[in-house]
Amino acid sequence: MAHSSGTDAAKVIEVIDLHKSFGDLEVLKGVSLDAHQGEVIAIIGGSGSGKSTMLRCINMLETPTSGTIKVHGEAIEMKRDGKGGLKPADQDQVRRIRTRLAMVFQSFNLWQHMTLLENVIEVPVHVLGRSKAESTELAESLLKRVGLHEKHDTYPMFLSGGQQQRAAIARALAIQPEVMLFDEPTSALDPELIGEVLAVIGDLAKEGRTMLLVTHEMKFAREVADRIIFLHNGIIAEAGPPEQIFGAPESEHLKRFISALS
Amino acid sequence: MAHSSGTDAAKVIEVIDLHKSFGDLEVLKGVSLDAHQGEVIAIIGGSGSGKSTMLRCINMLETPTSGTIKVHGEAIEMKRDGKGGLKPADQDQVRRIRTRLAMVFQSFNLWQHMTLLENVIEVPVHVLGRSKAESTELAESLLKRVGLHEKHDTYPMFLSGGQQQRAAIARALAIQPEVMLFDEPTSALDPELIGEVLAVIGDLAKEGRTMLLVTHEMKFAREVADRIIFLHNGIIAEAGPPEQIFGAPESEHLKRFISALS
Amino acid sequence: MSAFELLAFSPPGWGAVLLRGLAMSMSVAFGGYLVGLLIGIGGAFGKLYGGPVLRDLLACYTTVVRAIPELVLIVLLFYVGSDIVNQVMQLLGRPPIDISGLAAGIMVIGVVQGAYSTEVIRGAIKAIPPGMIEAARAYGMKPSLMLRRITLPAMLPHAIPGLSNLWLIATKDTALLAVIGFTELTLATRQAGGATKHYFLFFSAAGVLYLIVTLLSNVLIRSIERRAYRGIPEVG
Amino acid sequence: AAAETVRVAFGAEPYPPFTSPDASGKWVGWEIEMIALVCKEAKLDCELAPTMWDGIIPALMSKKVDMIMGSLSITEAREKKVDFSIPYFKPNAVVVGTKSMKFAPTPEGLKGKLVGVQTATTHAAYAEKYFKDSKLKQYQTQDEINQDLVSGRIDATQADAPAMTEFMESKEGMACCEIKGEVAYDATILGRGVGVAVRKGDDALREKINAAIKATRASGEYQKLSMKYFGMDVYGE
Amino acid sequence: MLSWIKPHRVVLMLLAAGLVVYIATAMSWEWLPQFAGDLVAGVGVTLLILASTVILGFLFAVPLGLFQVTGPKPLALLCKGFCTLIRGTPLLLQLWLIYYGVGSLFPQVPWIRESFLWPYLREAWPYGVLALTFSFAGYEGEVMRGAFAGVPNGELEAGRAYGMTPFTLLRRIWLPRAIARALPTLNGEVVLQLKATPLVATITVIDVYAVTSKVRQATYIIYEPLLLLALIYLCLTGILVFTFRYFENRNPTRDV
Ligand SMILES: Nc1ncnc2c1ncn2[C@@H]1O[C@H](COP(=O)(O)OP(=O)(O)OP(=O)(O)O)[C@@H](O)[C@H]1O
Ligand SMILES: Nc1ncnc2c1ncn2[C@@H]1O[C@H](COP(=O)(O)OP(=O)(O)OP(=O)(O)O)[C@@H](O)[C@H]1O
Ligand SMILES: [Mg+2]
Ligand SMILES: [Mg+2]
Repeated sequence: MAHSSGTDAAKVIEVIDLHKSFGDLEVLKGVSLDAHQGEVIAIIGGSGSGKSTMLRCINMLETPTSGTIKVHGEAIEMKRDGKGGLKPADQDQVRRIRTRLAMVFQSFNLWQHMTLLENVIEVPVHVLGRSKAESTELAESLLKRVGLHEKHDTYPMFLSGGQQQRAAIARALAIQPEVMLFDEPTSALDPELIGEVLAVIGDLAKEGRTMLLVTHEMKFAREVADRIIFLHNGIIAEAGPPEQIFGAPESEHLKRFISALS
Repeated sequence: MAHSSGTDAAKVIEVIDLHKSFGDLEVLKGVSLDAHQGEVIAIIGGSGSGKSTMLRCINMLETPTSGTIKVHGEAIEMKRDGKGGLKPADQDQVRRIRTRLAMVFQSFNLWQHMTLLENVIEVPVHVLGRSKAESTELAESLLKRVGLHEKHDTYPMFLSGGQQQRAAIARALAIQPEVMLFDEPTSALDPELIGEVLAVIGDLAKEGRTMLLVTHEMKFAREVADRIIFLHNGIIAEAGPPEQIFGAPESEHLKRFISALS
Repeated sequence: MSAFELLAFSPPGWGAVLLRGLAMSMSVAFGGYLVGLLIGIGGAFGKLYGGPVLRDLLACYTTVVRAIPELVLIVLLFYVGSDIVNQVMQLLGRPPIDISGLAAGIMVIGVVQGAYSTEVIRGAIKAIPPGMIEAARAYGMKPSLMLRRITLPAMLPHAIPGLSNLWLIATKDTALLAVIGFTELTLATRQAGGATKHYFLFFSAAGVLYLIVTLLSNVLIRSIERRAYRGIPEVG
Repeated sequence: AAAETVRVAFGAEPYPPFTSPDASGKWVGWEIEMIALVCKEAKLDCELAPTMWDGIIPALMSKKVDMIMGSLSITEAREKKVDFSIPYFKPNAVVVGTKSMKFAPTPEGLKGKLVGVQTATTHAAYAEKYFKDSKLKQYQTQDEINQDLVSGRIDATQADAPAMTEFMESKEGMACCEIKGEVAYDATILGRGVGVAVRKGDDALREKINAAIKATRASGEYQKLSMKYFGMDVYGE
Repeated sequence: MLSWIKPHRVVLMLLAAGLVVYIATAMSWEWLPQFAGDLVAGVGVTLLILASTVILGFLFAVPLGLFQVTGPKPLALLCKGFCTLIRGTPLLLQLWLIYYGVGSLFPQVPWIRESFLWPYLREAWPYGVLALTFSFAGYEGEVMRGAFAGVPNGELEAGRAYGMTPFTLLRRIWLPRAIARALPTLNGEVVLQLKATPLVATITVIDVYAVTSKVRQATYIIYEPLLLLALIYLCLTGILVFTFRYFENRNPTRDV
């Protein structure tokens, strides 16, 4: 199993031997991963290979069956629950850590009872306790950046798929977190907008933010990522810089996976 | 406004001067389009440009503000509703026509209270009156084809994004309709599966089925479509065979749109 | 007399009277609830998809019927209603008919319940993700089919709490039928209490009977709910 | 066989010792026996129709019953809607109060006291007129008043003397309360007594009943029945 | 405003007006002045009881519904038990047990009789308010349970993923979404509560319903007091329905 060469930057996320089962179905069979400050890691793999599950485990939306998650070197404490799995021991710790990770969901999960603007300022104002005026200003500029400025008073259910996705990205950006977890952030976007999101991610990386990015857009992965991880059958089948993964794939699976590209 | 050269095959879908507004927002400003038997038409355009709205108008999920829709030469009869829009005059006619058009939704819209298999056999058995045994057999083979055979007893809630999307495709295929309306059918799929869907669409086209296909995957559009339509600002800004659209785009907008590709 | 003797099934024990009252209450409640449910489904659809006239009429129905105390409705419908019917019969030269208390009771409870279930079901339908209904439409489902296969099952999880409340209310609303000479459980309880002065004993006995009905209903509701909630993971 | 069938309504809620059901569904009490007595004298074939209070007048009006014989006090307001027979019962009004306080059944005695009365009765009307300085609490039934007397939440009640005798003989009644005496008589409120109500204009029935009531007095059967239940003659000339 | 007037509505309003005119002229209302004061006081009592028990009951219902969804298990069972007990037995019985049962125990305790509470405990309304509050909470707890359970999981996950505390999640996302979907049912339950208030007459609290009963018994005029009562309740319900409609319309919904 290939592993990325360590960089000097601090390890922001460490995933150590992560296992996750749903009933009889073992989705993750021991995944380990380090993400360093300012690194952009793209996670690729077939549909149903456990990419979303892995992201969701990192911020404890799913509790791992076993394994350790560390954020900035601080391990999320877990204890056994009754049913042979784990659960977080200290909810406050989980919450504290979560405010430093912002997630963009595959299914957007916008709050339907709030307008776009309300969606975007919700967390800054009510979780992070920033001032409303300041948050609104930031939110407006983010919405403008993703091209949704005139829609800020609209409720999510009246938006097109791509508009919802962009709103979800704006919501995550508004938190200005250290780590961003993106679950297919461009699935509903056209090439022009994908380029725009790519630019945003580049800016964020320059600011030193760390990013984990699930994507099916190989071109996107290649352009934006420092390192690419290929999930297959519940393990990291291959990992490395984009040139290596796309240029010299080792495993049969990865070869087949990326051969579909051309 | 470019229009495709007429083919000899029968016109299956005709859209004539379609307008659609949501409140003050005019989304479609006069769209006309013919789709011939066995033709695959890809609809591309920026997010929020009205692609989904156009597909949804064709099977009357949205009622046009004005304009005519013909299926197999039969115009869907409309009458004025109270609020200055149109509405279908004859619900039975709409229903009859809808059974000949199968739609794959951008947000999948699987029925959450049914397992995958139940989702897929629902329409064949209860709308089209086919036998349950026969429908189940077909459904199983379709689910196998999209790689969801072991999931047939699972409820949609427990599926990954790509799995839900494939289930939605299987549900539409099970109807064996004359016309298929695909709204971004590959947004949640990895390159390998996109290839698979592409193959399915190719097969369907060979069987003589007509397809309208909204997509952001230009590569996909280029490979699968006979004709490409570029929606911009509520009108068809450009239309033509893939070589023309991608090879020799005329308008600035289209040029910018596809330049993002490379 | 001891509590045991007071509740014995043969006179002078009042057990049989209470049970007969319970049976009366349940048959009216059940009939009324069913009628109400049918009205409710129709009413909810009328309110959501009907024309402007139908909508306004239904709005009047739900507002007026829900607003007016059941006692007033029962008195008006039963006495004035049967008066009118009999005057019509007289005009036609037919003998007067005696409207049975049972039929009148079911009718009244049904009309009242219908107004409430209309609202409950309307709310539940509005809570269904619109995409599921659009998909059904897009595949050419007829309204009746869509109702049976998609709308009703999908709204059930949202409607069950409200509808089960209504059922429990129906079992207790039957108390009002005493006004038209119906000895249901509440009246039987009051008679037993008043005649023997053992109010607490009989009220508690009636409470226990009602509680048993509720618990049995709950078992049934749970099993319906389990079916309705399939596909929806537990939140928490 | 020649007798016509007449349906007689009375309150379906128990009101002992006047009307109360037993467990087999049979109604017993002084008023039930009075009904039988009157019907026998008037040669009417009577059928008992216990009806809840709220439905009793509508039942009479819509001809579901023909007369009401259920301790209805005759008042001017009521005579506008129904016809009454001559009174067959004139209870005198007593005040019953807790033993722990001493007071007279007069407005002064009841000043500042909490007095329970049954709503829409002659007693309620009397109390409203005379006991202006007392706090009145309106109850649905006398039974509930008695319970609150026992628990000490009210200080006194005004009620029919015959109805209170039974309470005063009960264990709780004896323990808590005593009869403070009769209230000062006011003919306009208390004086008209209790009569049988029939539909307006149904004079034939009303005459028959009037005659029958007089007949039971003449034959002495009335007095016998009254002694049996109350130990005194409650006709009150 | 003008768009509100449509032909069929004009017809309906004319019909209603005709009915009112008929009722006002052809029936007897001479009793009205005598009881007007009582009626106004009765409406006041009804409103006071309704408002206080609905607000208190709802505050109580939120945790009842929430704990049933989130647990912990023992607490969930306790809440479930409470709701079942309340919904499973007639309100009249509960009122009775609280007033004649619990309430009649207080006078027998000397130090309570001496305390400043006694004047209140001696009154009937505290018991009525308590019983009606419990009743509303019991029914509403069940409704809120369903509403809480029905909020899409993804939206809650989003809140959690951004580090909301359970309380913030509840206040900002879960509760508003749950209330929004429970509104139509809630509306019905409040109207039901309005019609449950007359039961307090059985423990000597005189509301508007009790006043009309008194009129009926005193005068034997049957239908007029009932119609007036119906009209009063209709107005109260109308106000409730419009208030709820206002809040319902503030929720975004897409017509399907
Ligand atoms: N029900 C609605 N009410 C109001 N506005 C709507 C509604 N549906 C869509 N719109 C608006 O209409 C425009 C076109 O929407 P549509 O869904 O057709 O876009 P699209 O081309 O499919 O975009 P995407 O690629 O992002 O899915 C958008 O601006 C959207 O906000
Ligand atoms: N809550 C759940 N209960 C049971 N099985 C689940 C649940 N969530 C996910 N799964 C299963 O776990 C597997 C991995 O799902 P996951 O969502 O992580 O896939 P993915 O890699 O994100 O796929 P996609 O690219 O299609 O989104 C799938 O087979 C899915 O059916
Ligand atoms: Mg996924
Ligand atoms: Mg779209």
